[in-house]
Amino acid sequence: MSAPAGQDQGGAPLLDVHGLTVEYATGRGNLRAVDGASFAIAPGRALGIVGESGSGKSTVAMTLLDLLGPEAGMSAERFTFEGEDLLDPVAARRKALRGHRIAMVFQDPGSALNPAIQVGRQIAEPLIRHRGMTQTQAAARVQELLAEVGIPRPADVAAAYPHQLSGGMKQRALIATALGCEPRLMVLDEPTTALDVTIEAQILDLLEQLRGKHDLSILFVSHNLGVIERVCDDVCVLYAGRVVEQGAAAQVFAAPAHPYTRGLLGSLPRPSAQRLSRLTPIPGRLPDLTRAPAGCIFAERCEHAEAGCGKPQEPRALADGRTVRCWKAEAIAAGAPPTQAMAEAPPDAGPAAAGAPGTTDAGALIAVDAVGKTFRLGGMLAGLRFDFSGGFPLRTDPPKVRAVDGVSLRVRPGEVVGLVGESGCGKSTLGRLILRLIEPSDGRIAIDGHDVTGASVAALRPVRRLAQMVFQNPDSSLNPRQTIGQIVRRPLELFGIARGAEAQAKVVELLGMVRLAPEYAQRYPHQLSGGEKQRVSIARALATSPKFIVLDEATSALDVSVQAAILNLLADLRDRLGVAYLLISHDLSVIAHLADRVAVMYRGAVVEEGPSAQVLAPPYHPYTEALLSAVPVVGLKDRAAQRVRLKGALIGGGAVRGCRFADRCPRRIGPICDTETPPVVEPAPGHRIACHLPLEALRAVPPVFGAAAPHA
Amino acid sequence: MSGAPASPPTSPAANGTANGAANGALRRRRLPRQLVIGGTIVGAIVLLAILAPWIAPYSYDAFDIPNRLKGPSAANWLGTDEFGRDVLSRVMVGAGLSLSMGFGATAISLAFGVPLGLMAAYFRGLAEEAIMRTIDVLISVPPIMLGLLVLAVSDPSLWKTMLAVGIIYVPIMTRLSRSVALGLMEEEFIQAARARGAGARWILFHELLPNAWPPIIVESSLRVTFAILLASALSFLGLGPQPPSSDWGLMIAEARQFLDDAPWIAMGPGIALCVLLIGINLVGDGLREVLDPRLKKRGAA
Amino acid sequence: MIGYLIQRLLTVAGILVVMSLLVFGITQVMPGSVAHMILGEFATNDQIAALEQTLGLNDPWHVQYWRWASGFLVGDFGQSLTMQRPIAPLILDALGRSAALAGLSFGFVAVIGLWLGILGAVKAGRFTDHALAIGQYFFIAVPEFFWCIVLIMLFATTLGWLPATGYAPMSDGFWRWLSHMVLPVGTLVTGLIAHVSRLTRSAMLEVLQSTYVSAARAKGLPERTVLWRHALPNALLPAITVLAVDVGILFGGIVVVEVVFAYPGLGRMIVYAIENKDLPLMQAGVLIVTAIYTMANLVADLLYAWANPRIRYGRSVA
Amino acid sequence: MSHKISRPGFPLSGAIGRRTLLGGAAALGAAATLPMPYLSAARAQGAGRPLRIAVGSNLSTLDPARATNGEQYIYCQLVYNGLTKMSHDLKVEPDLAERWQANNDLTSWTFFLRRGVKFHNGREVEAEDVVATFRRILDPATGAAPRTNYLMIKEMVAVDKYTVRFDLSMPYGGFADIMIDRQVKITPRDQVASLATAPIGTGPFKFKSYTPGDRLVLEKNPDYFVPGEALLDGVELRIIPEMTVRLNALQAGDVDFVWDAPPEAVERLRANNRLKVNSIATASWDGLILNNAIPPFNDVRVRRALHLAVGKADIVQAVLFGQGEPTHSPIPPSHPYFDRSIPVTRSDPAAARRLLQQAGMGNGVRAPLVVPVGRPVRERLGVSIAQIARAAGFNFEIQRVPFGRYSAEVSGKAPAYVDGYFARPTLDTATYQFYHSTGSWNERLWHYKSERCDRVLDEARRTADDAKLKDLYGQFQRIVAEDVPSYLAYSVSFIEAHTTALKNFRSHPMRWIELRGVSLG
Repeated sequence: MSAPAGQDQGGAPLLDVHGLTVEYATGRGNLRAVDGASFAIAPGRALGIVGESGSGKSTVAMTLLDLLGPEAGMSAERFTFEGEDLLDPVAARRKALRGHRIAMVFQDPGSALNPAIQVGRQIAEPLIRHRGMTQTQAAARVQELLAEVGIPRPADVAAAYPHQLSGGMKQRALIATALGCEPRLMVLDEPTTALDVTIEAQILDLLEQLRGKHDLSILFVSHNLGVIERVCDDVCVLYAGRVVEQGAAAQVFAAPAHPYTRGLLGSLPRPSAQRLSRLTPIPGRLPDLTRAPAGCIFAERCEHAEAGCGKPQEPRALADGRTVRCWKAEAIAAGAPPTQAMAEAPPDAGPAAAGAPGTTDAGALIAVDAVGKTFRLGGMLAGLRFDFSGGFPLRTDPPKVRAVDGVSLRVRPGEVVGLVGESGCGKSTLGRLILRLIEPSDGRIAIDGHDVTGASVAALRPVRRLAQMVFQNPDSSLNPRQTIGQIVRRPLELFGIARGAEAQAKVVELLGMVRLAPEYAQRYPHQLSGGEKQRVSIARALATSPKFIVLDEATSALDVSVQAAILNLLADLRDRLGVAYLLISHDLSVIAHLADRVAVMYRGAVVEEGPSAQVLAPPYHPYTEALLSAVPVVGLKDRAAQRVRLKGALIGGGAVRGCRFADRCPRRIGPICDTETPPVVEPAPGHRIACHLPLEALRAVPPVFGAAAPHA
Repeated sequence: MSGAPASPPTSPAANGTANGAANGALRRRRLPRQLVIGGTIVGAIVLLAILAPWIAPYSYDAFDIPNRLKGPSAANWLGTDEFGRDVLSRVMVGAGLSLSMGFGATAISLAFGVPLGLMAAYFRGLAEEAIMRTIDVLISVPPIMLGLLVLAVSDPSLWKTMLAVGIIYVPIMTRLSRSVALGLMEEEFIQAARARGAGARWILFHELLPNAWPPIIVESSLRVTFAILLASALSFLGLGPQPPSSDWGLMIAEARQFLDDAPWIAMGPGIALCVLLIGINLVGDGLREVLDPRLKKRGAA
Repeated sequence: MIGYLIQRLLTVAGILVVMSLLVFGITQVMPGSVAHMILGEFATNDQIAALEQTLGLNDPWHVQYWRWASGFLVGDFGQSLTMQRPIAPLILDALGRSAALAGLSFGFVAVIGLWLGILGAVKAGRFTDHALAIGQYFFIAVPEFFWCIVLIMLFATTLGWLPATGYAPMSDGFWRWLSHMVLPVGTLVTGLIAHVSRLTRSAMLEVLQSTYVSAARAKGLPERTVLWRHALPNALLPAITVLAVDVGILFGGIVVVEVVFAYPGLGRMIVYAIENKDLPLMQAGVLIVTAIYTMANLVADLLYAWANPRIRYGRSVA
Repeated sequence: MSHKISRPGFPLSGAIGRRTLLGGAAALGAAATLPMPYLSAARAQGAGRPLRIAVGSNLSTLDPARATNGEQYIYCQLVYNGLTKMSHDLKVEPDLAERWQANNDLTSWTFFLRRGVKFHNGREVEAEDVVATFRRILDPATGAAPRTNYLMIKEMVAVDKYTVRFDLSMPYGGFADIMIDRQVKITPRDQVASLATAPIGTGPFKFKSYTPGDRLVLEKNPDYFVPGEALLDGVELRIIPEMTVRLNALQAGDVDFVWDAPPEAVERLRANNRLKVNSIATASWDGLILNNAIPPFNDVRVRRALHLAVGKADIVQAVLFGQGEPTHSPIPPSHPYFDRSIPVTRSDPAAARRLLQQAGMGNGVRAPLVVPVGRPVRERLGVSIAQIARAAGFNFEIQRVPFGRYSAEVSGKAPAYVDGYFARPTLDTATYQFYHSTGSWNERLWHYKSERCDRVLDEARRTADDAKLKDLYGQFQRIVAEDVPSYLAYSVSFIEAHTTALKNFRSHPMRWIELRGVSLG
């Protein structure tokens, strides 16, 4: 067994774990969540633990601080921190380190802060406990810490309750808490997953800066390969509780030696990639961890599997210092880098490719004109209602939120329009407005030439056939009380498309379209995996042979390997059926991968719109530029440091004067941004940017992804 | 709740994999212990109540003056009351009354409360305001007061007590089914149904209702307990079934006359009532464990 | 917070107005004539008609309602038909005694119930927890009216330690007063303690599984601090709601307990009024109980709001 | 058994003694209350402690004129005085009136008041107070229950400060007797308005406070006009609705006295050597009141069938545990005029069925049967009748109605309901108003109309001869037994239990509590 990565950086490792195993007793036997994991972190180094859901990566993090419940059984061959053996007696020693020499930052800042205690007090607690500070000393130190993590008004924030802070602020406060006692090791469990991409970038910058300043060692747990690459020196790839590959991040990402690592990288959509490229998803699903296979745990999903994989795979050191659990590692590492293979271009690449996209109604399948939606908060008696969202609670005039503010958009037949923006920008509302799930407050929407804005329920029915929707959450988008067959069949019956045996046959056909076997018709949603559920959602949407489907974050809840398969499926369906999509996502990579045209939304309005290639290259709207800069992309690590960063966070709410992006804009010109509605400039036909900056200035911005796409 | 491993905090997609599916199947096979014990108790009492006319050793209202106020014996296992009536037979027949009041009242509250709650959640707006404000008023009267008031207007009987108790719990059912339905309305499969243009009736009864049942059933089992308690308290106060009925609340009320000489008259129905309520509570907890999605999630690996 | 208070008070006022209409309406449809009640068995129809005239019983209902409701507002609850005396002092006396019973009971329920609930959650899965659970199942299931009979038999008749019933005013001496309170309070609290502790336990368990409790542990705080400073305040929020619900159950118990223990409180007075068709007394009693119950809910809401920083403090800051 | 009553200043003799309802009952009562050997007092009974009496219901009013229940009668007896009073052996004795006389045709009665008697507020009792009291009682607006007994009063005159004269519209021999009645207590004419809240009387005890639902507190009237009769320091009527609780409280020593104990408790209470139990025959009766004006009981055959169906001996056993005796009319078995020739039936469902068939009700009779809530013995009577009568085809559906709602909803309206009446002061007051077609109670109860009966009762009112009177009331009983206006089940034995510390106490057959001369030892 080779020395784990990190030791070659010299000196004794800060943390050295060998053969870590965590088991849960279940009704069906022991579930081995972590199986013989070994890793080490040298002082000042950052180790990333990456894996998909169910890989056991968070369990590893929790084990370090002994935060697993009593029902978890933990054992290890070696477990030392700063040379101190933590195994005997296990719990007491590790508990003593908590918050003091090892600190932890949790995934969801919203739930990791106690809602009943002021933020400052929560940060002060470990200071008082471990540093023996008085209340006053601690309070002063809290302010320093808050300032250090980049919080502008530390005193106010210290006195605030968690709900009064934005997600990014909360995560900064949690980092400040972790930093308080000057720990040697900081464990971060998906610290940016719950945050928007621009905030994520801020937090990652902050971590980078703090790490250098405090000589911190970091254990960083994430599912996001891009984030891991940005933050970590070393990486540890976890699959089904086992470390399948570990080594220096640069090596692992450049030339993955384990088929799983390779599969992960191949599944990643990249903002820089071309439309029509194909992802390489990993087939199959995670094995049952209560009865793990005798041989290689990845064998049944592995494209390189062959006879020799029936043996148990032990970690094996490669010549470059990596450790891999695969006997074919060298051969795999030597293979071509896992970029996307270009799909054979279908005969007709879709109408979107032809002709310049325009705003003319001619041929537009979906025509959205100056549509707006104002939500009233509270009910009919809102004046007598308490409004939990804050502010002065007694409202005689119900508070309003302008979620969508005069958006115009065209989707042409067979075209994929990507709608991107951060949470709260109104993109989902817009999707629902188009399908009339929400009544628009103003503006006009036409589907296939039918004005649906004021249409009655009856008049809407034929249009409903044309336009369907696929939702984000596979767990909630299927009625758990109906079989898959019933779910897919229902629209057929509702629109009188097919009945009886005919419908039965049609269901099988639809399931086939989304690559599900006919026997799935008998199953219930809870028997399906997330990816399968999402396929069923798509099949249901396809049942009425729609011309247009709204995909509302349809892949966001899926693991990257599953997402890749769904994205491929969507691309195929578009090509085969000529369906148009409105692809709503916060993930620029997904949008870039699939969309013909992209609309970037900010605070209820589209700030930039145009063909994908043009939106992803200068001239950018400053917000688009910031978004692109923020996205962590594997293989573009160096880009990060020099890129624009947004201040603060998106604030939703009332009417806007001037440019809606003015308060966060890194390229703000002056007062004009606050007072005047920005003009729309059109650097190329069909590419529109709403900004006060002169077009020349916008053109002068260097491309975020460099001159050429990284893998192209 | 405990026992099963706490899932490592991961994305929601983690569930619903092979483990999740297998767990679901497993769960259906092994019922919680409370459910088994409680079900046995309630089942036995229901069976006794149904069979009482045939298996009760005596008629519930037959006098036997010479043998009055006799303690438990081979002839009268639970003794006899002031008229020489057999307490065991009365308790057995009375079980039917308590059960029918508890379940009847709950059924009434379900029959009114659930549709109201679902409608409030589905239609929102004015309908919701009208329903919920009415409910606010009803719920601000302490249950027993509402019962006393309803029964003050008319002469008491089994049916009226059942109705009164049922009405008392309508607001709770309405609130519960509304909040459940509101949660479900956010669920994407409802949105999907609306997106394909499904009608209100379909959505209410095919999409909403089947999914709203679990929490409603759990709450109902709790309501049955409270309904039996309240109904028997009302009949204890004389506002329930009338003599010579052997309703347990009434029996206990009548037995108070003879507590010193013949405590068994009160003990029979009193202990029966406690056992029944414990049984229903156990069933309720068992159902909660099986049906409550929150507990389920916690239990699923 | 002040806005919230105003809004809640307005709601309460609205509820009371509707309730007063309801109570008034119910008494309007109740069979039997008020004048007949006053005049007694030997009244002639002429006398009844004459009295109805003087009492204004022939006025339109809204006139009668306004007369009654406006009197209520200035503390004039009218005259009891059967007792021939003003209702206000009667009810206030009874209310005071009921309040003593309710207050004492509620105090015990809140303190012991919460404490046992926390204990159960902390010792989850262990012997203490199981013992508590069994106790909870049992005591929730014993109806008050049966429980008080058992207690009387045990403590008054058999052991003779406590007076079987009745009420001794404080002026008879504190210990005498207390000795009369023990059994009624004991009857009232057992079921509610079981109820509260059970719900507190589950609330506490839920909080103990939250991320912020893990986070507090990760900070290296001792378990005691985690429990009392981090978990408890959050578990108390749902407990407040539970306690508010239990006030309603407590009212039901009080009626039964007052009747059985011959405790001269408001509950028994209302039962008396209903049994004897003493409409003004009944109206006043029911309305006052409703008002108190609504106020209790209001207090619970305010307490909830006060204990919940989300409501106490608005948003913003950063 | 018969005895004469000496009446100071009253010139008449003869039958008047028999007019008092209970007749020989006095002897029975005396037998039952022979002083039992005093056992050592279990508890030290400190002087200055009030006598605590446990009663079952609230006093719904403190106005004596409007009293309707036993608890109020107790209160009336303790706080007030009438013109005359009735001793334990049923002699009519002077009370506020020290003597009285009637003219020869019994139409004008003059009462001479005792001088110097003071109300509790210190004012002297005057003839005008008596006149005002009776004016109130006669005023229908007052709602005095026995008002109809005094309707023969034509005129009242306060002759002087201490003399009052009643002129009657008809001869009435028992006028001084009915002055003992519970509601006709002399109240101060200037304090009428506050009678319900701050009552003032002349009795041995003064009103101190009343907490509805809890207790009525009376304190000793040190200025009581008969020295040495107000011995107790005070009296508290503790209102404890639960019978069990009352008995427990007595056994635990929390109260000293339980008024109207249930028959089933007699044995157990007697076993307690700290307690004394009195059981005394009374003229109080319970029965099932049948409405003769509406179906199904407007048919005499149906009423007779019911009597055949439910044997009264069975009822006495089932309901009273033997503590009572079957009866046919308000004239109790303890009275010398009671007609023992009328047979007491045993349950005979077959005969009852035959009679029902004749009445065309072969399929059975269906009727609601109202029983009073809070009167357990009467409730038991209803349940027993319903159960026993079922064999004969009577399907009674029992409805419990609070006793307080009887007068408004039940009395005289329901087809069948259980009720009972306390002993009236005289035979006439116990029968005339109940069975005469013009009788006030008749229309409140059973709506019975019989010319034969009217004639007999009218005749009896005018008769002063003992033998003739006995014959007339015998006729009356036979008529009633034949027409069976209602099912009068039994005369109740009245049971009281009290601590042995109570000295010189005797149960009163009129069921009120006489505490004059009684002390706590």
